[in-house]
Amino acid sequence: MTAATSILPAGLYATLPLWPLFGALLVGLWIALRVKPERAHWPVVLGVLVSAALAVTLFFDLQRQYAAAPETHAGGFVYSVYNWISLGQPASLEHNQWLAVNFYFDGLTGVMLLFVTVVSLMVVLYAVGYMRDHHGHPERGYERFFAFLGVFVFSMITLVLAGNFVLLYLGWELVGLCSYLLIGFYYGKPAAAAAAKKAFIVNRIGDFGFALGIFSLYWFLRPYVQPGENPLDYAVVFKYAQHLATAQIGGMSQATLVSLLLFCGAIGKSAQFPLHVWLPDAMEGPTPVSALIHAATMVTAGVYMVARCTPIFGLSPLALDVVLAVGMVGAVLTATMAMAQYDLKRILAYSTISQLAFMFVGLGCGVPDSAVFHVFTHAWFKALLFLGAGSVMHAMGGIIDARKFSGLRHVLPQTYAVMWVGCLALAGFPLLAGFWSKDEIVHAAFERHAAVGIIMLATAGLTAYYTFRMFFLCFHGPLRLPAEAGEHPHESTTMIRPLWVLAGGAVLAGYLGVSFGGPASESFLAIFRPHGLIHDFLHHSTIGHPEHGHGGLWLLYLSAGVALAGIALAWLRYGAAPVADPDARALGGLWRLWHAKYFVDEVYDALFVRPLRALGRLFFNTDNYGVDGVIWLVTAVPRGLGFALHYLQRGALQAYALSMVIGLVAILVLWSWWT
Amino acid sequence: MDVLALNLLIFLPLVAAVLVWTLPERRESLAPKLALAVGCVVLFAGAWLWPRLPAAMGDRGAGALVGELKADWIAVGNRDGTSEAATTLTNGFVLRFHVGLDAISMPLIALTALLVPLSIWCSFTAIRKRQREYYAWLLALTTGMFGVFAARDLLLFYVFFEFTLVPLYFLIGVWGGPERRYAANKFFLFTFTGSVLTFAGILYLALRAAQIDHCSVIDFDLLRLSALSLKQLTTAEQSLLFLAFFAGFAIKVPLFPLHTWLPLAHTEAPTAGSVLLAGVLLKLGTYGFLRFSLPMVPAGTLEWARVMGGLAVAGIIYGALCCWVQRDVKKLVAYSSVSHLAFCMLGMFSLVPVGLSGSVLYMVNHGLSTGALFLVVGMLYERYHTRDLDALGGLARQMPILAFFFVLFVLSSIGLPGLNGFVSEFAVLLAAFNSEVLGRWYGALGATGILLGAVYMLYATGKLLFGPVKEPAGTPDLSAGLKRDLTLREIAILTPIAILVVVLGIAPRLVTDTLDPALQTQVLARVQEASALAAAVAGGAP
Amino acid sequence: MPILLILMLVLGAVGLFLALPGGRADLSRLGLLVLAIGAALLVAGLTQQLAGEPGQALFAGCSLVALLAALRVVTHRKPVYSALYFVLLVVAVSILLVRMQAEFVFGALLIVYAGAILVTYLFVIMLAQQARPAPYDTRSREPLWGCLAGFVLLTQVAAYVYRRPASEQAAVLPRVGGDAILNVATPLLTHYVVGLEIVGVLLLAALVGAIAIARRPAATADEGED
Amino acid sequence: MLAAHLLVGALLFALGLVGFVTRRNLIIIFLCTEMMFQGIILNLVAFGRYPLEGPPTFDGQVFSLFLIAVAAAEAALGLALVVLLYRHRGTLDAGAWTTLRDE
Repeated sequence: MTAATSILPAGLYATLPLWPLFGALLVGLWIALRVKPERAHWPVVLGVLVSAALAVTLFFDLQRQYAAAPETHAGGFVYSVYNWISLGQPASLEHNQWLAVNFYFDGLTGVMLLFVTVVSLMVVLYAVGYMRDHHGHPERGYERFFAFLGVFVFSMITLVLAGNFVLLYLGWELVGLCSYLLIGFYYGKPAAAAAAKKAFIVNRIGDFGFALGIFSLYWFLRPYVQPGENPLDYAVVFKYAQHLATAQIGGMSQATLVSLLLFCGAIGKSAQFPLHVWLPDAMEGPTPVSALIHAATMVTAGVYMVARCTPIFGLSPLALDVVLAVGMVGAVLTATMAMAQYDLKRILAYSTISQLAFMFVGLGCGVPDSAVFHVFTHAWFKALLFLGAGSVMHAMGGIIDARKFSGLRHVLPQTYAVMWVGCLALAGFPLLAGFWSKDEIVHAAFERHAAVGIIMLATAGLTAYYTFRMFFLCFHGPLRLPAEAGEHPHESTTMIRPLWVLAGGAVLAGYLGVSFGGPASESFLAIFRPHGLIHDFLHHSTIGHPEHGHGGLWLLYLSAGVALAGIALAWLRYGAAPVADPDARALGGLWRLWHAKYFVDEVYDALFVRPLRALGRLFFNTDNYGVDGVIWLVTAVPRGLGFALHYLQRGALQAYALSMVIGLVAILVLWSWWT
Repeated sequence: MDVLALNLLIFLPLVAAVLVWTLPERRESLAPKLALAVGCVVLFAGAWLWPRLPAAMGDRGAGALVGELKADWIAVGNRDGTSEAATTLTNGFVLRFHVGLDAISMPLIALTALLVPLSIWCSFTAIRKRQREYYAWLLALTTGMFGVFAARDLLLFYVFFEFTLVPLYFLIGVWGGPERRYAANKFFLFTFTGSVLTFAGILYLALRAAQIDHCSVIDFDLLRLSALSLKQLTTAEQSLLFLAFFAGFAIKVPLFPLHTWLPLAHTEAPTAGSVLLAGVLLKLGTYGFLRFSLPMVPAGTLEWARVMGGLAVAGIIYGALCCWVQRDVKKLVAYSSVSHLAFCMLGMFSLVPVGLSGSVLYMVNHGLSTGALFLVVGMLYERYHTRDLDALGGLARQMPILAFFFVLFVLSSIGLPGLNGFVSEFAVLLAAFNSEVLGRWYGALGATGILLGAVYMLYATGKLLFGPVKEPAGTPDLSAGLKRDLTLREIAILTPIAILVVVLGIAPRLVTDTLDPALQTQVLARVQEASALAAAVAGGAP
Repeated sequence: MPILLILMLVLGAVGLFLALPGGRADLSRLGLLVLAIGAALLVAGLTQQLAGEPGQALFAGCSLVALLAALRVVTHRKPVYSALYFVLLVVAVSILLVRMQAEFVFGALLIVYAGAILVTYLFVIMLAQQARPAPYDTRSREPLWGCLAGFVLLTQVAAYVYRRPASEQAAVLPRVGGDAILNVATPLLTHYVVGLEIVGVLLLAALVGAIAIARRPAATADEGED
Repeated sequence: MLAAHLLVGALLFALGLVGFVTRRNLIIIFLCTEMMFQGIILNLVAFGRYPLEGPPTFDGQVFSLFLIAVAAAEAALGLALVVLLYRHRGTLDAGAWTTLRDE
């Protein structure tokens, strides 16, 4: 990046992650000094606001440069802050290899930062209203909540900005930590504490693979790295990645091994099958957390990472197939699970997993730009949906079970309106954000194989169906309220305002990824053509220029039809918000299987948790009896000797004297015999 | 001045111990204050020495010593009449009082200097009987710990190494929990049994050194013994010597399967004892391996490196799984030490630069985080008189400050990036994975430790801090002048460690910049020499 | 000679074993007889070695008396008699010393031992007098092992003593001239003066210690006991 | 004649030793130690009178004097202890005092 075209100096962009952290630290100070929590949100709100402003500036800055010189900016630029960990190569410090704290700016970073910061800002603003009781007083732990939010935004920005794999890992783990802290925010509730622990540990399972992936990368690339290059920097890794394609290890190419290991991390973080179990449970946290962490930002980290590592994944067809398969299985499984739930947030959580699976299918089909585009649009409407659900929950006094209420459109009109937008976007209703991005992935799936495409299309239909099942159960039908809701349930203005912004995003975000004009015969509704600004932008990143299939206009109409069909079916079955679930009766055992989430949790418990704990108990007993037993046996020799000799120590004075005399005599005899 | 500061570190506590011991009975209340004052002096002396090292290394290279002092202590043999210098012994043996700090010992000295005043301070309310003896033993222990790390003479090292046993034996045996006597005996016998074998190894090595160098005076100089000709000290000899060193150091570390004394000793010891045991004394073992086994018998090290790596990996997994089924949170932390120290050994025996520096960093970081965890658990125990995970719960609501510190140190312990534990854990695993000696399976299996670590630590955190409030009847017991949540004194004890946990996570180079060259020249060069020699022999044989 | 000596030592050992308290009375008497014969023969043999030296008969008599008295000290069942035989032993030994020109030691031995120490013993014996012979006086402990050890010890010493041929042993030496007291006093007060002082301190310490021990009431004497 | 004296001294010493080991009465045990002293005194004086080389010396006699002093001190302390022990248990049996034995 040349100074002439830059709006702000790179050093300033490098401070992006720090502002929320400062805010959080300030709140921490607030807590330590026991200041009243009433205004504790301000430092974090301001911090995130500054970051968001910087991110938007960065986006336009980058876009201006790419527009100015479309060919020269193939990659990004690096801003190095300091050398963090020494990798201790021999000789002097000058030739050392480092793990640096450095930030990497390119198109992908720009897109990610744009929605991460802006959606975060909306969520933080929403939380100001949400984390209060009906009288507007802050909840217990209000300031703690905002401190954690600040740290979370910091971690997410670090993750996205990281210029090397270890810094990425840092952000990766820190968002895991924040999700732990925030899911466990109501730590007095055993379910919340358990969910927090589960989230962290399941994430760590993925991180285990991710860490091994980093280690293998270092292992494979070390021979090629020149002095002065830091071996785990993106720039260096992608520069030498080509070597991984040919070298073999254990029957596969090195690229495959590295990709699969890294993908483990993505599975954990993005809650893909088989590590999806933590995300639905994570809904125990406060709703803004669900929106922020488990929908809009944190879970997208997996997609981001795979997209970032396109130069490695792209070298291994096998790895891409695995990504595709995991995505497909996950999309179908979780979509079906979502059909048999009543908890609003859980349904949304499953839909998140399902949508993330869509993105992985996109990645697996070799169109990372489409996947990232879907990440981008998904963030807006999913945050919107979660926050809307939160608004319902807030009004209903903490009740979120769709069987307990219905007809809420009468009491929550604004929420009803924004939820319309959100649900339509998620369902893939034409012209809304989700429609454009989802269609691109379905298109790529058809390009890959017709069967894949059909499965994806069917899943999209299911998505529309269960989304509106939830929506109608909630907002339509006769007005029913739970006792907890009180006399006059109402929505809070502080909370609704950010929802409108997000609703705007849910409508408009898609238009960053489509272009207008062109021949009417090649355009949807004679106006829109897939691929737009955001794709061009993303091509200026490590993603490069993926090949997209042409045509497929029919698919846009088809998928619009499928979405509409799903919505219509939902209206037919649930439009009146029946108390008895028609699906449960119609599908029977299958429905119960879905409702029980395919018993995955139970299987894991029986397969991993119990055996490992039993092993632990076995080891502990081994320690107490086995190892100590062996040592007891070893010590038995001196103990036996001591026991045998203790008869000499009977306390009789003369016995001692006699043994002395005998000893003396023995020495004399020996001595005289010797000489 | 450096010499003065270093000897102040070593001997002031001993002098103070005698003083404290002999205080008249009516002045008993003075004992803790006096001890703390000495602790502070020690801390300042340590802090004063710390920045001297980079300066000294700038002047005199990687092997520079800070505060070096060399004097004959015991010299037996005939003297050369023509010269008056003490070194002109013509035969016999000499034991020198030779101390000095280099980049390998400096971090550990600094760690000790930090933990000593904190552990003295944390005993203020916990120890209410026989205070004078208690603080005297604690101070005597301090002398031993500083002496070990400062010693530049193998026999002097051994003297201090053994000396540390005695105070800790009494600290556990007198002020410990219900099973203290058994624990103290077990601790003493385990460690002592091993170290006599080490002593035999030291003597043999010194005798052989005199033989190899054609020198009639037997001395135990560290540098000289680390520079013996590897061609003359045969591989078989080195292999056996490695085993002799192993006996003492592996029990001290403690390496699986010789670890069974540790959980018991930790559980029964008073808080300060646990802190110093975990924070410093276990490092005597790892430090011993690094200082003696690796440079003195490099060929032996190479012979046994895979076995050591295997034991380390087994220890990581075994310790972690044992943690998971504990009900006593202190025992859990103790078992986590077994797992963590195994990480340290894994890094060391990867025999690559990043592994060695990671290993030393691990020593420091483990001292900070586990020491701090023991402190927190001790504070909990003072209030509730139990450490049973099933009897306690939801304490985050009762004691938010304690919860904050506990969670912070737990996160440091499980290697959260950004905190100190991560840097060393990452370095160690990366090294094991990329090591030519160990290889990727060791690294991959060792990496399960980062997963299991999270499992057991969060299990404990969840049980202790989260969920509905659960307290045994009649607690918290605030009779010792405590508050429900931490008092200012306790916050002041934990804060320095918390700050260091963050600082070392962000800037590990505070330690590694001086450490790396020293490890390279003093340890790795020898190992590389040995492996080159072995390769030459293997190449020349057929 | 040594073979004869060893034979006589065997005789002595067997006799002593029989004569020690605990066995049957007649066997004990037999043992004493054997001991007496052995001692007499031994002394006779020893005296023969001193052939040509003045005071040969004196040596023979005194040695015999000393040995017999010593035997009775060890074997007698009544402590009072043991003590009295010990007086006899001291007297005999002191006369032997006179033979070797140790007049001062002779005096000191007689006065201190036969006079002071033995009187103290007798006091103590009287203080602890039992009406009937106490069981611990009529039985001895491990007589076989004790006699065996003593016997082997003696054989070793004897073997060492007789390893030098008799011819090499110093010839008869003339009496040393000068004052008998001065002869002893000169080294005592010059060369060994430090030792003398130390012995003085030792005696003082013993004095203080004896008083301290005796003054201590019996009840607190062993408070450390169970 | 050195040999003859030495042998008599050795005999006295050995008899004392056997008595010390076999007799049970504390007083007799003490007497036996005194008897060993007699043997030693005899030896010391004999060595002085019949030196292996050179003229006779009186050093042996000096040592005997020391020995007498030590014996006196020992007797004083020892007998005091015997009295104390007797007062405590009412017996002079050495076997009555075994509290230092291994349990």
